[in-house]
Amino acid sequence: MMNEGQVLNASGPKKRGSSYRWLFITAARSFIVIVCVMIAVFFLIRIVPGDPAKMILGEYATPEALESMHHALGLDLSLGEQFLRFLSNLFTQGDTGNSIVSGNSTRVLIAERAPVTLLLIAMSSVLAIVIALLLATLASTNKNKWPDHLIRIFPTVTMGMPVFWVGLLLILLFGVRLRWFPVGGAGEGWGMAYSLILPSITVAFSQMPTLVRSLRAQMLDVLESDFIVTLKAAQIPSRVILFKHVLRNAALPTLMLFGVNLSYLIGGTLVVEQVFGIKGIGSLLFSSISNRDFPVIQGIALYCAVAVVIISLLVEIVSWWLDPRTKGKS
Amino acid sequence: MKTISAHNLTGPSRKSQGTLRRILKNPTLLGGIIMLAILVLLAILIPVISPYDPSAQDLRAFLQPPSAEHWLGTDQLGRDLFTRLIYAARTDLTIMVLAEIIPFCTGVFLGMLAGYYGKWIDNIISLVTDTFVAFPFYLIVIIVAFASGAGQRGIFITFMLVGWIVFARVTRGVTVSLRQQEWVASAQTLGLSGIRIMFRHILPNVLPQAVVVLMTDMVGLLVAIVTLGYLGIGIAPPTPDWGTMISDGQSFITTAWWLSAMPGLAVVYTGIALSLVGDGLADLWRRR
Amino acid sequence: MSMNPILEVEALTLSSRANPKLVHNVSFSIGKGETLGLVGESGSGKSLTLRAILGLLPQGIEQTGGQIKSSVSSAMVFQDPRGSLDPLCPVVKQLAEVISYRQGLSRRASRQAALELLEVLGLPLSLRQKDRYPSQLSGGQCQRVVIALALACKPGILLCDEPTTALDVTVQEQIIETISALQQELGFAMVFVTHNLAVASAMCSRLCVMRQGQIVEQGDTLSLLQAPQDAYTQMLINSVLPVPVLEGGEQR
Amino acid sequence: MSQGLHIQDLTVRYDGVTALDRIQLNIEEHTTLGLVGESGSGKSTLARVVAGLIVPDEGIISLGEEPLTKKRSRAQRKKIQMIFQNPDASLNPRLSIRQLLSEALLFHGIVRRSGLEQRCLELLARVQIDGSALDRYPHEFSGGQRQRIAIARALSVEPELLIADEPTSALDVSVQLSVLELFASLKQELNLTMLFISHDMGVIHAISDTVAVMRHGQLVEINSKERFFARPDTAYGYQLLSAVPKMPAGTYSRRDTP
Repeated sequence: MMNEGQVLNASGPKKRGSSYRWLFITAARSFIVIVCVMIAVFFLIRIVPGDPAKMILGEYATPEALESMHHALGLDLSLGEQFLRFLSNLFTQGDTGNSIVSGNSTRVLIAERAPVTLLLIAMSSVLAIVIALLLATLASTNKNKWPDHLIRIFPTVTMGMPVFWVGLLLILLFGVRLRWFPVGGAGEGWGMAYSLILPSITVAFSQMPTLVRSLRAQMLDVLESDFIVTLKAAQIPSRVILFKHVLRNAALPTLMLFGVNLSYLIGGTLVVEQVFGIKGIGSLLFSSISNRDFPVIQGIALYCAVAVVIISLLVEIVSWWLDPRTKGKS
Repeated sequence: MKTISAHNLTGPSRKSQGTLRRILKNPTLLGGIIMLAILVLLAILIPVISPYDPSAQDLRAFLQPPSAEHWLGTDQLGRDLFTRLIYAARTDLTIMVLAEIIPFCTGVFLGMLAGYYGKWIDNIISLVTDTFVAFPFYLIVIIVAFASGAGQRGIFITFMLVGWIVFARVTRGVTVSLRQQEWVASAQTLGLSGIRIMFRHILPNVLPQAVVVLMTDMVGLLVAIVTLGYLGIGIAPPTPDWGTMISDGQSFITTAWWLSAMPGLAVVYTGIALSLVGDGLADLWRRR
Repeated sequence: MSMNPILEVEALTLSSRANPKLVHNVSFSIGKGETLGLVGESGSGKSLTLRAILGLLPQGIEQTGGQIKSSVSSAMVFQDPRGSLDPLCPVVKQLAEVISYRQGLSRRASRQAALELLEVLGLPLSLRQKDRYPSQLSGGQCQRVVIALALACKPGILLCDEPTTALDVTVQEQIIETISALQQELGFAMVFVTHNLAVASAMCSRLCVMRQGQIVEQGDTLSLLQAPQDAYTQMLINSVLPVPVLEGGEQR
Repeated sequence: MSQGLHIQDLTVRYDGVTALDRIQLNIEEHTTLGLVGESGSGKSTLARVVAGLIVPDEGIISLGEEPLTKKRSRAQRKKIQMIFQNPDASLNPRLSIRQLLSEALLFHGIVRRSGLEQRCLELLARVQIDGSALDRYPHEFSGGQRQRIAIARALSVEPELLIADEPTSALDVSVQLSVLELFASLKQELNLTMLFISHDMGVIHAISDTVAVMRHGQLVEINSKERFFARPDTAYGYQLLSAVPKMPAGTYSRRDTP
């Protein structure tokens, strides 16, 4: 939805400081963002209108129950103390306190559910990038011919498809009718990967409109630049031009685009888990929401956000390292 | 020295007359506008068009396939699906439009501010955007919707918090490139103040791209509203909403697949219409 | 007209959807080792004519008339030096790639040939050792690499599309000298496009003046500049701002 | 201290690079200084510093006796106007010519609303653009016409100093000649003081009274036009002049320079 992938201006990398100063500044900036993320997560519970405890225990909770909940959530302390407790929890246990429902640490809870979600994210990312690159290459190499028109209509149509609805249709078609894939739940080992095929297609599908639209523009940009004409003039076989030059030049923006869109991909994954009944972080989120288990919700929010920041930082560093243009005149 | 007249000084170019002609000549934009018009007209005229009350249950006629009386069949409580679908359009589309207004304005303003002044203003605004963008959008939407109580309020609050970011980023990018343009430099040498340059010179050049992004962003918001409805933390029944209709129809997916399919198609239809308008506007302004 | 023309352009017409007469009914020919100048203002179709000879017309423009007969291969040098090189590929590697495809040499041999060619083009040793990228070279140096890329195809005709317009005047002088010296040595013919009549007079033995896609006048350089027949040519010559002859002063 | 522009020890540094290095320069009133130099010599930076777009690290710029402060007053802004190189970007594409011209006139109170229309027509006539252009938008004009409108806009506030940063480099040869002729006639008519920047020796010779040569951020030579083009003081000046390709002797009836 808020994929501003197309916002990524394809005007090449901004002139980055050639020295390692840039590297240090970018890392410091990401660190500050992580700190802000922690503060945002801390205040998450405060946006609840009224008393969170009453909201958790319901209207008819006895004053004593409310009192003990306040204590459990630490709401009876002053804001400063609460923040200190939040930070100490974070740095000692590395999580946002214990679950109200089960009492064990959020880190453990999330760690249990993480593998299947991470696998789903990995599979859908690979799928999304491969398909998007394929479609973008097809569209840009036959500009204004039928593949291009078809691929240009594709984002317009699929942009309005809610990810859960796509999931439902895929379940209906492949799961129920054709029985190719198991419906719901995630098996073990290879079984797990197999059962994640349909969900990862769904998540990848939700990323398509932005990725295809931006990559097609990116590839056209490269294909129409002068150095491609120089290579064609030197009669380099077009296959070589495409793979050795065009795709390489399109690879960097693709990497950046993936970094920018990562948070939408994770969001999509959480929803798809709910549709396909996969016991990952997504379903943990929904169950914590239904039992109003605030610390776990905060934990999920924190880990997702920190993961996004770290991966985006890595993506930016890799693309800076790969791109000679940022090395400046030496 | 004879005066050299502008090379096509034939008829004077009225701004409005020219734009109308150009819209008609732009099929994508025209297509999008027509599709939207049909939807809005249907939403307004539905009480006249359909004899059925969206929430009137008729247990004798439940789960009927699409037929002459019920164009899209009926749901598990015998309510006419087509009527509910269009009433749901009223709710979803109004929220979609209302929830975009404030984020659009704040986003464009902050983006211009960050792009034009740069330095510390830019850093602060970019820091805030990076923090919010780090949270997966659906994660925030779900948590805030839950925290602020289901229903429209949750959607509005979420979108006030997060909705302005994409506009801020787009506007900032455009403003930064506009600042290098020489007509901005000549406005500066004239001594115009920053605020005046931003609003009189930069804003008219930033709005077109911001509006194009608004179209695609609205599609995203609509999908978010519908997703929340599906997850049961969005618009609370009995107000009709595409999302809840899809989740209601889910249990009958094998027998009455159209119950879940139709609301989804309605979202897709609106999505197509809005992105056609967005693409059309982008072509229109790119040629200017 | 040259005796044994190696390139003949007859009634060439190029058109696009918007403008059917981008280039209309253009004819000229050049002999071995000769240099023809295409001069004119922007929109005169001079660059498009070059692209037609090369056989690589930009998107959306087709040749709708006339034909181009040429008994030798052609290569091209462009106006924007840095834009003509792959930003992510080291300069020597790109040249070696062209050499290996065009001259069928092995990877090691073509890299060696590339280093020699860059030396012929006067690129400093330091640039040739370490892998250098176009962004780390000056405009003049990039243009020398682009010329090397063109020469690697062993062309019979070198097509130059305003190769010195984007360069400083001192660098322009060096590039012009380099191209002329290479022409003497390798004997290729050349079609040189420019809007600068002074550069054209230094480089070309014959000139074609083009305007809105048509040749308004054609002839050898000196007689055309001294006694232009067409009013447009006269106006073009008048528009060249004169620079007085240097008396002396500090020697270089 | 006569009228005209005085620059003392002007220095500008960008992240470690010295773009301008202790520039010392005076421009006599009602004369035109041609500033020439290769790309990266700092000539555009100097222009933007004088125009107040860049704040220098060191040095003082004064117009007549009045030093120009870091934050220039509206009156000071009025005195120095600038014309840029790229005709496509010199005018705001979304504003009509009338809006562009009247904004400058009203902002500096040159004329009241009643006299606005008349003054705009005068300004356009002075740069030989037809009055009906007022209701048109920049994209409806050719490059040469857009530069003329940019000149009209710069002159509308009656500046004491006009800076032109390669105003004709992006134009075709014939259009360049007509725009230079316009500059020449404005010089006579309005007795302008001008800082004219170009990399093209022909343009410099056609328009300037004195010539200054810049290299790597330093001023290497200042000379009257006649002396510079006949016998430059510095080796670099000589190198620049000898590198300019010349037309062959006896070329068709070259008119004397405009």
